[in-house]
Amino acid sequence: MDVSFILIILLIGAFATYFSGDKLAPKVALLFGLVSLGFSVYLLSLFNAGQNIDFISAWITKPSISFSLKADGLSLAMLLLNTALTPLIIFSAFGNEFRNAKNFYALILFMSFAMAGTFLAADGLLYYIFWELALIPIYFIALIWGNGDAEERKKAVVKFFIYTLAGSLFMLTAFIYLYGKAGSFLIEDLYKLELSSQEQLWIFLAFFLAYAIKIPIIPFHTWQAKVYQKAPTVGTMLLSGIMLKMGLYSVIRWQLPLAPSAAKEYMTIFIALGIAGVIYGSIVALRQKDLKKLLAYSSLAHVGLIAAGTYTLNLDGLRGAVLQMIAHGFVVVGLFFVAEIIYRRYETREISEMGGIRSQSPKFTSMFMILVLASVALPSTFNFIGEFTVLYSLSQIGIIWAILGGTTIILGAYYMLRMFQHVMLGETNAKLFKDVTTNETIVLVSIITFLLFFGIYPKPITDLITPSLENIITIINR
Amino acid sequence: MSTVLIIFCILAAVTLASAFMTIFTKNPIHSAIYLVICFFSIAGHYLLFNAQFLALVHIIVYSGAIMILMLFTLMLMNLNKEDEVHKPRITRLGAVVSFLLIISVLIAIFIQTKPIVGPYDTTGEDYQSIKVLGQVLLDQDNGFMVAFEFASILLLVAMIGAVLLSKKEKSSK
Amino acid sequence: MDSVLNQIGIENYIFLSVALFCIGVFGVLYRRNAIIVFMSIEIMLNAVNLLFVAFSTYHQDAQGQVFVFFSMAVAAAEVAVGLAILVAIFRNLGSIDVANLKNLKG
Amino acid sequence: MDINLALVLLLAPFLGFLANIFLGKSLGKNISGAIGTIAVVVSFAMSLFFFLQINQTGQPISIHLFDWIAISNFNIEFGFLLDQLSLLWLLFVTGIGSLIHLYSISYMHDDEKMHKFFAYLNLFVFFMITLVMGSNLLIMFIGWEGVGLCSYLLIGFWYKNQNYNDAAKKAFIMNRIGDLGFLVGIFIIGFMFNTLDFATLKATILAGNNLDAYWIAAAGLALFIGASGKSAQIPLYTWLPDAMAGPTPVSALIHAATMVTAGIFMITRLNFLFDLAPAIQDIIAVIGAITSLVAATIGLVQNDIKKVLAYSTVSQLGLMFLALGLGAYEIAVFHVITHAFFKACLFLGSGSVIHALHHEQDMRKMGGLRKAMPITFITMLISSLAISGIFPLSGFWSKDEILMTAYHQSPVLWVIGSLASILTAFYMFRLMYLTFFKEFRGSEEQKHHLHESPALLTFPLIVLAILAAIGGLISLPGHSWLNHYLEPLFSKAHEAHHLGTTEYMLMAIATVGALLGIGIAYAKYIKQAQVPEEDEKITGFSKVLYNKYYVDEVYEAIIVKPINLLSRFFRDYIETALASIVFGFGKAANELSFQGKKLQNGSIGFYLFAFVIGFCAIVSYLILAQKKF
Amino acid sequence: MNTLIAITGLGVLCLLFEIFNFRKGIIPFTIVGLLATLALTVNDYGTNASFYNNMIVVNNFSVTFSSLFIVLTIFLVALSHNFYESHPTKISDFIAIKIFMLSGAVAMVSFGNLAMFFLGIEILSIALYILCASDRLNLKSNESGMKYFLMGSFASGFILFGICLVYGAMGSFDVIEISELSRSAELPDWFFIGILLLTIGMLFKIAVVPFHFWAPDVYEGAPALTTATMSTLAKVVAMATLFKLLSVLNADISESFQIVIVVLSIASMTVGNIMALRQVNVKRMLAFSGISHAGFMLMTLLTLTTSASTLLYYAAAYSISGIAAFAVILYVCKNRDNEDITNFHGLGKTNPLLAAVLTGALLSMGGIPIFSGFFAKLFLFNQTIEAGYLVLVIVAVVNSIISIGYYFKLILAMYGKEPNEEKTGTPILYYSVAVVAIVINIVIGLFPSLVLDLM
Repeated sequence: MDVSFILIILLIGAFATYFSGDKLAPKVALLFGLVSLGFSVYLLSLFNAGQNIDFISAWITKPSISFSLKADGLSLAMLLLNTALTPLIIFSAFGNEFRNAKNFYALILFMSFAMAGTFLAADGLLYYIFWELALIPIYFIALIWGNGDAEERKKAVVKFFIYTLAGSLFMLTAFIYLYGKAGSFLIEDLYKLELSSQEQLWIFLAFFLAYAIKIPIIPFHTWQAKVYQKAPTVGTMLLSGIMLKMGLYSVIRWQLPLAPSAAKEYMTIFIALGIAGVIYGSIVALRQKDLKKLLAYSSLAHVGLIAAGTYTLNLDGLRGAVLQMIAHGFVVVGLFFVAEIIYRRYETREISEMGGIRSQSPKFTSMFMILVLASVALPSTFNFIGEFTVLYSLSQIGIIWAILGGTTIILGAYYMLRMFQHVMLGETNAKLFKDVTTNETIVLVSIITFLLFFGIYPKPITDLITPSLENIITIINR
Repeated sequence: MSTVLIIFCILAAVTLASAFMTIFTKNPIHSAIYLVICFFSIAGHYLLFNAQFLALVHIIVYSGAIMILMLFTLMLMNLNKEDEVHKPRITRLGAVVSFLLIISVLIAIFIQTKPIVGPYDTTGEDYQSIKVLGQVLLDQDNGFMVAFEFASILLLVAMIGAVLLSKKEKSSK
Repeated sequence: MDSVLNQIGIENYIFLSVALFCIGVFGVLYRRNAIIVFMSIEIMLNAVNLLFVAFSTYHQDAQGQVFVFFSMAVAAAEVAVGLAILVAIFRNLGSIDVANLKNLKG
Repeated sequence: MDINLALVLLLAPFLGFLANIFLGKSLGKNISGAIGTIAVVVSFAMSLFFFLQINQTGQPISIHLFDWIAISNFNIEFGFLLDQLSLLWLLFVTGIGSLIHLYSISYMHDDEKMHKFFAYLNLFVFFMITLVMGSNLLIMFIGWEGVGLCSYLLIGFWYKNQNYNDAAKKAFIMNRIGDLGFLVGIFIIGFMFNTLDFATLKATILAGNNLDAYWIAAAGLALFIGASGKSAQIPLYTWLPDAMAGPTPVSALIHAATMVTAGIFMITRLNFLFDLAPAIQDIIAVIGAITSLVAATIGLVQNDIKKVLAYSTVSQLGLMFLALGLGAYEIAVFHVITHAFFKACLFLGSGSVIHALHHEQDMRKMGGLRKAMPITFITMLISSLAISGIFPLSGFWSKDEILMTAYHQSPVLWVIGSLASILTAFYMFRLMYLTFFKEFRGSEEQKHHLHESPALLTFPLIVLAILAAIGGLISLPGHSWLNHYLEPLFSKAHEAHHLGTTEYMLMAIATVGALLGIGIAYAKYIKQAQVPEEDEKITGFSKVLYNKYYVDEVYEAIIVKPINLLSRFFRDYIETALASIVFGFGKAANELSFQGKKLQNGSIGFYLFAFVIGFCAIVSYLILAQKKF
Repeated sequence: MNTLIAITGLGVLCLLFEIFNFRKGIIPFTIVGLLATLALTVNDYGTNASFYNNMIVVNNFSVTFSSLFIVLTIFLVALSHNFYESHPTKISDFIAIKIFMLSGAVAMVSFGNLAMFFLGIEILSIALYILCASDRLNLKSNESGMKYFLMGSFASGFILFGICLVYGAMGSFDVIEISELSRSAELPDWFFIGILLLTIGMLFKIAVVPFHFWAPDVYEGAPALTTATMSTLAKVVAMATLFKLLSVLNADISESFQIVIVVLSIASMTVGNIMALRQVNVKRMLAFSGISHAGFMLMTLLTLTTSASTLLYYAAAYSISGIAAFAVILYVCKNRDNEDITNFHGLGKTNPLLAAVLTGALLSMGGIPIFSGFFAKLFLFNQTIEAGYLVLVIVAVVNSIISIGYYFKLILAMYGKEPNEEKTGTPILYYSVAVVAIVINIVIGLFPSLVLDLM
């Protein structure tokens, strides 16, 4: 048993979904999502038992590219994030009717496949291929099943695609350059490279462009809000919940260890960019009229903080970043699902057209509230653990970073509560709002349970990721 | 200045002048006639090289076949009028500029090339009699037989093409 | 027999060829009548043929002259096809002015 | 055993919360109220148990549950600490909490979402217990933010009114500003001492290693900002008066007795740290004093009965901070306790009045309630006297101690504090006179329904009034039980004031001052029978006071507005500008393409011209580049 | 040699079929014949032989490229069935011309003598002139044929001049002799001029900026199937030939000549991609895309000795995806008078399979992973970076980004717009060609070594 099975399961799942027809597709997709979740948990247990679950096989001889998948704690944590969110996201779509459902669900599984591959790949080129592959399904998901004006949506989606592709092609160039130096794409060979600081800087910047766009870090975020707004909620969830974690994961896995001296030298600049994202995203989020756009900017703020955490290059920063990635993945999926739930009933995402929902739907309100609180990192939610650790690591670099980054807890509370107030509170809305259905409850409750449980007891996750992060820190400091 | 050189100069002058006239004459028929003169002068060059067979073939193919074909077409289309409207000045200017450019560049490179020093070798071997040419052209082990046959495919394609482009379809009408 | 090249020099043939070739180029650029353009192309090819023969003499080698035959075959084939296209255009357009062939652009 | 009981103490309110939130609706109002109340009573019982235990043994109980957050150089554990301070706090939090729960059963009986109310209230108690019991700063922070959350939920309990929601949001966000300070303080402490655990921290500091005064001061300042957010000190106090939007029991419990004292608790907890930062202590004292005076002046002219009490709370909290700043932690704690008694009583009393008048809070529409509501009147009177510092009620002792300490250290602060006390006496009796004396000024309808509140409402009032009266006993000058009890907490031993002439004189001055204040109020509102004017007619300085020095407006103008403007500016301009920069490349390429199409003009001549030019360019470049040709 | 004989024989047979009135059988027979030829060619793999006075040289280069051309021709012939439905009397002519064109193409990659090269390129060109103008009643087709003819002959003149100068310098047309002579110290400068003229003539055929202007007009005007032929077969043939010419003649690629190649490559990529952005006609767009791909392929000339396999892979990836794309375009634009993007509106709904194929083909051309186009670019970039041309690769990367812009315009049209009208009829050959081509594309994408290790 090795990690390649998880990819096979997801890929088979995608095809099975495609061939199962529109009626059956959602269920088949969910089944495969759950199987992959189960299997990844099984892999985790194997890993914890000390078994080797890596998969390595030769692929292309000249230039030498191997099909190498490796799982350490970090990869497994991200894999689990992926496989846990995928069935949730699939299940969350059950309340919607999609044209050509089989294609839709197959694309979701395919995307999950590509993302799992990205998290596991230990060969630079293989990693890049998965990285790009993940882009295609989301493009179609957003394009075909998106909402809003078709022309505008197309524009936004194409911009997104080209923009992210643009970034990653520079990463590809960097990889090829590294290959020229190392003669191999294997991550351990690339880690061994001794690059001059000039080379490192360029490599670092090439990677940075790819990741800054994907994550996104300001000022590379301009694609984000529009795409989040226009994509179907499932797409937004995939994007914000998992896909942008790919960027952050890659920073830790690839960018920092490959160009450590550049990372060290220009650390403050990149931290500053991350922090600027926090403040900027929060401030812009204040005055958003569209619920999904607001959440998009909140996402921008949160990932800015995570990115700042990764660039601190200390264990706390990385650990906090990973924890926060997972937490943010869950909470943002939950929040977008909330937006979807409202949309299902009111057919609008304009905040101004909402309000007065609370009195009609106590269950929904409570769950939404908890998600909002998790999003603002209230202690005892998982998000707090991550945010605290990241801020702590920032304070090690300079207390001013912690203070600036910490404004997120003020501004975050401001825009989230403001949004909550205008969406949920106030006089009872004239339009009827049915309280959450069982399906919706299951999704939200699973997310909330996860967030609260690990908010109190994050040790399993911390223990999983810490050794691999320590390893990476050692490589960075080599 | 030897006779040969004088002949060469005259022939060259005729060649260039008639080529120029081909282009400058407004009446297409006159152009064709100038072109024929040009071809003849080129045949003269060939004779100067003592390549009689080639000169003959040249006259037959160019003056005899190609030019007749063109003239035939001209007549067929009734184009023997000076009806060509002048090109806009910019086009003419472009043509002149590119002519001057290309000729100066080409002349410049060839002037720059290493001058050939010493006399040209003359082995005295026969290399351009019909017999030799026939051997070189048609021998399969030492000659261009395959190329020769391949040229037939070229002509076949041209033939099919010409037919294809001119033939009316029965069924489509 | 003494080679003519000893008296004339291969350079002169090259310059003559180049000049003729360039006149052909000029003709292609200068004229709008398609047939004249064809003729100009023939001039270009003939310039090269002339040079082939000159080189053939220069090297005392028959291959150059043999190649001229191929060149002629090509020229003939080209003219045949070109004229066929020309006739088709003339039928559709009533003119063989290449300046009128500007529908495809942008 | 201890651990289990401590967990019961902690989790009882949480279970109450769960029960109420999930089952409350189906259980019915009374049962839901009962569950909520019993949950807190259980906690109270446990607190009492532990209190008695520690009173005997003097040994703090520390409970380690599991490792929580891993930081590179230390672990933050999930643990609790039951020592003298936390037990004292637990005692009055759960005690007063129980009473207020009881009160709420009746007070909230008409509200359809009573189970929610009890759920939130229980949750609040739970978080408050967490705050108090936490064995390290971060567990305290859980409670710290948790109570903020509950405060948010309860202020906005009547969520249909957006003004209330605004108030709730404001409270939460202002608290969060403080929380950031708290967090920064935690970070500084974390990297200075590699621990957040109170016991270890204290040991490290007392060992005297590694003490960088600059960073200690920074940590102190950051933590004080945290405390000032929670405890409504300048400049973060404006949320507290607005928080009166919540139901009155909430105001009594959260915004008077317990939550707002968290800041004092925290500073007392970390007294060993603050002792090392005298500059910060000075700042605390000055801010406390100024807050107490400013809030008192605003309180002078407020007409909303709860607003008066709210400003009074801010003012009293200011006095407590004054004490903290002076290093007199035990006196601050003493005042916290007495204040909890009488302020809770006052709030519940005002709640009783509001209840009777069907949610009328404007004192201009009250009056003459003395006869209709005798119990409320008497209990409130006692509490008013206590807060005004009339001998021998509890407030007298605690306030007097603060002023005495201030006098010894800085006469200026003493003057400010005394002034605030006089003003307190005035506005409290202004409140009493306007509410309970003279004729009723409300509508006939209200007058008709005037009645004394039911026993469930009055019982807590009576208990609290008694406590307000006798609470001073725990720390009488010279024989202070409290000082003795808290002794182990403090790094420096504070010598009790031995009562000399100065002290007696100070007591006398204070009493006279309080009486003066009461007298003026009497003259104004009983003798002259004045009633505060309508809002529009208020002019001059009192208008400034009435509008709270326009602090809210100033904040609005210099912080909220600019941020919102900035947000709009970012949204409308920067976002589009950034987008156009990035996508400008695409636009430029498209434009180039458009222009390029003109080059592709369909003319064979031009194409060949380009061919020739390209040819010439390449050839001439090669000639020039390599002299080979 | 066998290949060439078989192909010409096949062409003649096609003409005979017409005479014996056996039209229906032409296409199946030709495909079978081509498959047999393919087998024959593949059989030669690994041999190194020269035939008939070294006119034809068989080596791995010629065998692999010939096989690629044969495969492409099979596809093109298969597509002919539906395309020429309305011209039943001419089908044999069309097929024969295509087969002869293939023979020219094969001659171009397996020539051992410049005469074969010249004849090969002329056969290819003349066949294309004819095919371009073959829709004789359509003025656009005429114009395209005429433009191609005039400019092609013009370029032929340059090629001929180049051959002439090489001959003048070396006194031989045999590439082996030439390459031996070129190693000697005394080297007339005519040789370099000749190579340069030859190269420029070939650059015209490949459509490299600034010799590219003909391509969009000709592609647009020509019948769609001819466009397919030009953009797939003709382009890779010309590129492979240029590669072979430069490597076989042992041309000394000097530093400045390399700079010229770099500049031309950059110019081609940039101009091609930028111009393609605003095109509405799909054929025209693919013409510009072809120009940019020509720029990419030019990079292989910088590393002549090592990059034959890269070129083969790139050519295969590019042309196979081109075939897949054109199969769909032919289907969509059948019975329509233009190939505008609007015709593709809603294809994702009306015909998801073909839409997916076209998407795959475009993604492949754009260089998105698992499609072979990505690996082609990867290997190319790898090679070029190793040769030290980092800047060139960065420009290429930027261009890849631009190219996504227009490839996605088409994808957007298929998936983002409502269909105009329902398309009836399911021409099975279009389907099968499209699917087989895209499958081949993905297979060589997943297992690049299959192609890469051939050379």
